[in-house]
Amino acid sequence: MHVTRRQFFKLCGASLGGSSIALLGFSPAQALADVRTFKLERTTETRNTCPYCSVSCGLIMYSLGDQAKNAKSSIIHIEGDPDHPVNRGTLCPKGAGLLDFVHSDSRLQYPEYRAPGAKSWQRLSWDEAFSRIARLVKDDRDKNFVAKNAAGATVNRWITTGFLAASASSNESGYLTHKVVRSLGILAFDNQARV
Amino acid sequence: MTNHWVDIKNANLVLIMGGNAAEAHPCGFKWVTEAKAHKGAQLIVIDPRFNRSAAMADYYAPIRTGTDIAFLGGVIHYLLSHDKINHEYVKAYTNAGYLVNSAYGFEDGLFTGYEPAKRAYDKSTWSYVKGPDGYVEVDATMTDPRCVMNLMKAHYARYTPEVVSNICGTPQDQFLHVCEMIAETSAPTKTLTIMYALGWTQHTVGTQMIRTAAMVQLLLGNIGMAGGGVNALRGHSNIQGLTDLGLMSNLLPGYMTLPMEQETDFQKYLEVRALKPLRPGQLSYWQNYPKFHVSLMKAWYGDAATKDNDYAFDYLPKLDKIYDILQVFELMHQGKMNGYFCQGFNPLASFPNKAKIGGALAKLKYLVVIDPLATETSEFWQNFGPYNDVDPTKIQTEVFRLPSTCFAEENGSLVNSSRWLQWHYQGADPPGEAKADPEIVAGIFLKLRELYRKEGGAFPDPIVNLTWNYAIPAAPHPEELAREYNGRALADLTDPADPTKVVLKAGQQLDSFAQLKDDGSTACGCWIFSGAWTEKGNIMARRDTADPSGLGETLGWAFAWPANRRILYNRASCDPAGKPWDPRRDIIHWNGSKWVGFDVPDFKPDSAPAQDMGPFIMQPEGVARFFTLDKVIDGPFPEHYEPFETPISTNPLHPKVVSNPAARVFKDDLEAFGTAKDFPYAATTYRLTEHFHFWTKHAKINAILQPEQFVEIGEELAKEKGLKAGDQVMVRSNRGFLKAVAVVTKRIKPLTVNGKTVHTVGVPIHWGFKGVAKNGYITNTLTPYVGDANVQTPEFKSFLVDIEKA
Amino acid sequence: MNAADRISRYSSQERANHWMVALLFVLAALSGLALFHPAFFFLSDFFGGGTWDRILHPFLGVLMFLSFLGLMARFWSHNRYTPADREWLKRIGDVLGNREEGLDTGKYNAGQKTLFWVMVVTTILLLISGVIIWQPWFAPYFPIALLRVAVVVHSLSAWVLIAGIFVHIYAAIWVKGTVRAMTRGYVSRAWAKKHHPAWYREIGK
Amino acid sequence: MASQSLDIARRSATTTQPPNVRGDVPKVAKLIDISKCIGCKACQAACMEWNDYRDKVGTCNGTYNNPPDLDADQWTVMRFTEYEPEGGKLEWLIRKDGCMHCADPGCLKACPAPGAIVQYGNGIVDFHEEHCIGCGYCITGCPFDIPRLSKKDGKAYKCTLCSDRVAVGLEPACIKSCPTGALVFGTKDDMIHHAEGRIADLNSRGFAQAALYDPKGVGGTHVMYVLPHGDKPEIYDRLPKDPGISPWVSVWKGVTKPILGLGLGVIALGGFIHYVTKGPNEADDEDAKEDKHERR
Repeated sequence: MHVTRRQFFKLCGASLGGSSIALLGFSPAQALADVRTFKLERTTETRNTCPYCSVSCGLIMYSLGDQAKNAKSSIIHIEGDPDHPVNRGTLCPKGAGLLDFVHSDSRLQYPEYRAPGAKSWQRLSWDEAFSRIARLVKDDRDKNFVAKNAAGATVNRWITTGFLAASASSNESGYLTHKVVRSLGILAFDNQARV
Repeated sequence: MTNHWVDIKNANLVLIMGGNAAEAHPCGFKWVTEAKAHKGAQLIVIDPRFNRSAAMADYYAPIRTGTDIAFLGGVIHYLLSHDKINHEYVKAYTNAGYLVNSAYGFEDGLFTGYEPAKRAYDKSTWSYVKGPDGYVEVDATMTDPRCVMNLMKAHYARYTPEVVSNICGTPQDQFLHVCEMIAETSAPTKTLTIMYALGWTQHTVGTQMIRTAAMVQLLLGNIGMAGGGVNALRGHSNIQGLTDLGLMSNLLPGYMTLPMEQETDFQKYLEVRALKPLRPGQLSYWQNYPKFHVSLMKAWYGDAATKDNDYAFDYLPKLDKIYDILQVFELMHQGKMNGYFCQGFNPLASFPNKAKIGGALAKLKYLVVIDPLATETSEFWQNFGPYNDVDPTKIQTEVFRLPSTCFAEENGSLVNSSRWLQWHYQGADPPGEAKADPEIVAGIFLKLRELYRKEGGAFPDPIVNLTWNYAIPAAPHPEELAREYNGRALADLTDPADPTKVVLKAGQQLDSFAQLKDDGSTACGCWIFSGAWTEKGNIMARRDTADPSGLGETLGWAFAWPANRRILYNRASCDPAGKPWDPRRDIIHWNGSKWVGFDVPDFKPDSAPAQDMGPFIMQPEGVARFFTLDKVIDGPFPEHYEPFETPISTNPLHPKVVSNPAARVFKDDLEAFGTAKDFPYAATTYRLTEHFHFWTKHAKINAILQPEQFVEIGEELAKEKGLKAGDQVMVRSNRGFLKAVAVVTKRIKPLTVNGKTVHTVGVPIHWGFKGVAKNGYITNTLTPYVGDANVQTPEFKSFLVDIEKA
Repeated sequence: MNAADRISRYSSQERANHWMVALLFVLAALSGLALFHPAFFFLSDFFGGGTWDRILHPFLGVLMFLSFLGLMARFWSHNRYTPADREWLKRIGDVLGNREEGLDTGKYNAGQKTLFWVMVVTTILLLISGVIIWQPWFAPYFPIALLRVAVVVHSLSAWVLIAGIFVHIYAAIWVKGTVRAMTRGYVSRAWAKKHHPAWYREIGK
Repeated sequence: MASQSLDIARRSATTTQPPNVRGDVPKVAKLIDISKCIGCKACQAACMEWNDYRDKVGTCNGTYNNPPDLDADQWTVMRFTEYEPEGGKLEWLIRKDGCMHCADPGCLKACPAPGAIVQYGNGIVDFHEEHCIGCGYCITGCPFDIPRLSKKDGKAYKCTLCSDRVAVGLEPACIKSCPTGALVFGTKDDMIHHAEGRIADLNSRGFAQAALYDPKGVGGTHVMYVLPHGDKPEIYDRLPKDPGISPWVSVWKGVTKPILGLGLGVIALGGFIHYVTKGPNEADDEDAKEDKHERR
């Protein structure tokens, strides 16, 4: 839109005048009976699966922005995927409340460390965290790895460190976890299927 | 699940027992309401509490917690004594006619071979009679007193309606009414589906409860049928997937098992798992075990797994026993563990006897918690008043807490209880510095590998040789991992019928596990998932909703293992001649030259009915087992044993053997059991529909819907104790106590058991000391530290408490 | 009018009190009418819009009631009915026809007294019913069935009061010299003699 | 949005007919099949999530009713009743409570703020909080005790039947979420037809008195129930058997107000006519003379 200087002043004057009148209580009535604006009109849709129970309902997540480079995406709404053969768009109270899990105040933001006997967390970087954990793991493994049992059979196991995997994480995550855990010789290995 | 969620709509009768589908799986329960609305189906709910599922039931019967085997054993007795079974099915598709070792027996609560000192059985007598041809002897007439059918009849003859009612507390008329309803589905054109969950698994006889249900279904001819089956509703979104991928102490991906330490010979290791057929003409699909195993080792160790080193057999740790969580925390409590990783798991809240779990964690040198949320476990060292009364200064455990992404922030697949692998997509970036789990695992692993490369150390071979061909080593892509577990050809694969024809070129993705080789020319990270990501792309991401049969077999939606099959054992939906038992449930049939239909046949596609191949192709017999040989450790037939904390202090069937004699109990835990004298009420823990485990108390909406911890007690008990709704009540077990609001209800009724009034106290699990819901006590403060004899799932569902006004 | 022709009718305090009530009445009535019928809703604009109207109205009403308490105290004793009032009421037609000769009216005629008591009764009813329906402070403590009745009582009382005040104002305009009593505090002796002869005699003594 | 929003059947405190020519849109309705409701509260969660409100985290009052009541931050709640008739089977009656979207809405009738409550052509009764003045009259007008004033902003709130979703052709959030299909949405005719099928099914399962709850006292509703015990709506946590707008409200909001308003005009006019015909009542010279005479 091309606006001349003169028009610009006019516009400013008009809006200034308009807002002053509004202050006096003569604001023009708003649209008299409009419904709340439909909030999903230009959000980005992403298909997902509910992470809670093993019905694994299909979800559609609606996030802010059109994925333009300068728009920071954030999920603003989640509802059932009507195409999904099992849930057909429905969700239970857990699934229908997923948005509050995604944005929970309890979401962890950065790696933390609690020293022996300490009463609080301290923040650390990922690199520090990985390095220190790797060191602890190696020291324990090197010290307690059992290459052969009493009978002299090769057993190559390490049982002083254990691993609980998450049965709400993806197959890909679980597969990689299994691969790594077994390569270390860990046997104290379980996931929620046990309980 | 043998079947799948949508298939429940095909049932004529739905039995919800050992689960509360309406409460815990509402969107799956929809298919029950669909069956009711469109098929006129009836719903039976059997539960200690009149729960949300019961509110929808056409018939509800109460039962004392932990007595489901007695109930279902009574159903077996009813079906057999009233001749309400599918004879042709039982004869052709089960081991009812198989002859059993004459030394096998059962007396006074014990099967043959019991060794009290070990609390274990010598199972050698739990076997078939084999003929000179090496095959099992079968009496097709089922007249031989040593055939499975007759042994089964004898075993359950004791489970009369009087006995069932006396043990379960279910009034006899109600029990018989349920039997009558169930018996109707022995007609070939009627099906019963059974839906269960943790109400069956979380007992010291959990495995056997589920087996009893399977036996009922086999007698009725309901396994393999659309609208039939025994359906585990399961817990977490990917609890099926992680089990399929073998993330358990003794498993490898695809239900392969780790070697025991005695199994030093690779070939023998393979042989005992590659089961030879026990009857002529049977497929016995596990014969392919070597192909699955070698391909796995090629996927993990690549060129380091060679024929010469038995495909890196030594890289696998060998078991001396199973390190299930109860065993591990026992060791931890004894100070024998130094490190522990909790990836998206909250053991302090989830495991029994919280005091023991917290005490065990405090003995660790280091704990690494990987989670999107601030869990109780990650702060087990922090004082939260009465909810976690510890002194941080006395706890020397180093704790790392690493933020991971949640579902919304990653690509990947989950396996639901229908065995569907469904792909999902990232919709937003994770908060703060949170990383995806594969990145975190890679981050730790790469540092460790670097240390081993630099410093050497204990047996570094499996670590330095682990395949890691990911484009960005520090951040393996879910797509790369999915392709890896699907498997690929390492050399050109040719058609077995025509060796000149190359089916797959080296490097190409496998179409299915049928292409796997045991010569190292294929790599596959999880054979049952093979077919999920083929040369056609990501099969898990398919979204075709077409359902041509109207029975809900949407073969174009996602990928179901194995081989995109939707109903397991579906060959059994047809009679031996290959014709569907019920024409309205025609999922597959024999068309004269092959098996065709709306599902992928769970069968050799070209095996004609005349060839007599059994429908249970994973079994070496080809048939289903009523008598389960030595496959479960506490008896070839399920037997009712009381919970370890029993309100009646005896077992009316055999007072000398009260609880499961083969269940493992640690000494300290034995001492921590309470008796009915001090703790007179039967307690059970459970979930509420508004919450999911210990997650949703972090979500405001769910915290609003169910804000504060409560326990449920019946009106009669409340009256005795002077309690009214809204009062604070203290619940004590021999391991600890909790205080919560009393919900007084008509929905829990006292039961008369063995001449005694038994009250039930219901304790929902969802509270803790982190999150936005009101802080509460960890329910597992109360629960006993003992697990199912076979799989060590803790007995969360049956224990003893006392209550008083707080 | 020179000083000798005047009779003092209202003290400055009485006048101040009256006008306080009058002002608050006007505000309460206008803000109340805005909620009474859509035709009057535009009046809410004088109070800053509907919401401000709703917020201010009960406070104005309570203030009006408190102010009116002053008038009640001051005028209570003057408004007792006397036998002469009966005569006045009988001859209401003559009064309206400007033929009030022969009526021995005191400081207040029966019409004024009636108005006084109407005001007493309606303001008390308005107060009680107003408190009951006062959102958000008090209404939540009463059952909805009572709120429904209170709304009706409030509106009816208000209508009676407003109608009464219409009469009151008209009477002041109609009977010349009356307004001055409330503006300046005095009336002419002639006014007193004509309209309130008994009072005239009483203060003449 | 605007296209449908202008299809207005009624508008509060408005004496003329709002734009209504396009009012012939299909009437919509929500059907709550109590026989299928498991009380899971998915609808409550979906309502909170879609409409972006969150109540405070409360306490447990010893029942499953949580939150215990409707609020400006809780537009729908589950009401649980353990019903055990003498000698009969225990039933757990669960009723989703919320706005019934009456065809003859008492709230709208009682509302003094123009446009704060509207009824769309499709039957949805919607509160427009920007016009709400917070007087609470809608509370007195409602026969079902639904609207609540917010403690945060003093405005009245209730279920909108997701008018924003319906306006773009979607079903309300609660309907979509309902896992068991206890909530169904469509045209009112279709919902009545669906209910008939459900009632037949319930009849076959021993609920001889199953019935549709579409009370005529409020002109029918756009939220209806299938009640297994249709003869006893009150057992479903006090669902009124025969609801109607209170006579205190309907009489008052009917003809009385215009008549009384006119009454004030008549009084004013009467004064004017009296003044014109009878003239002022003035103390004349005669009175002054007499006064002077007496003073001497």
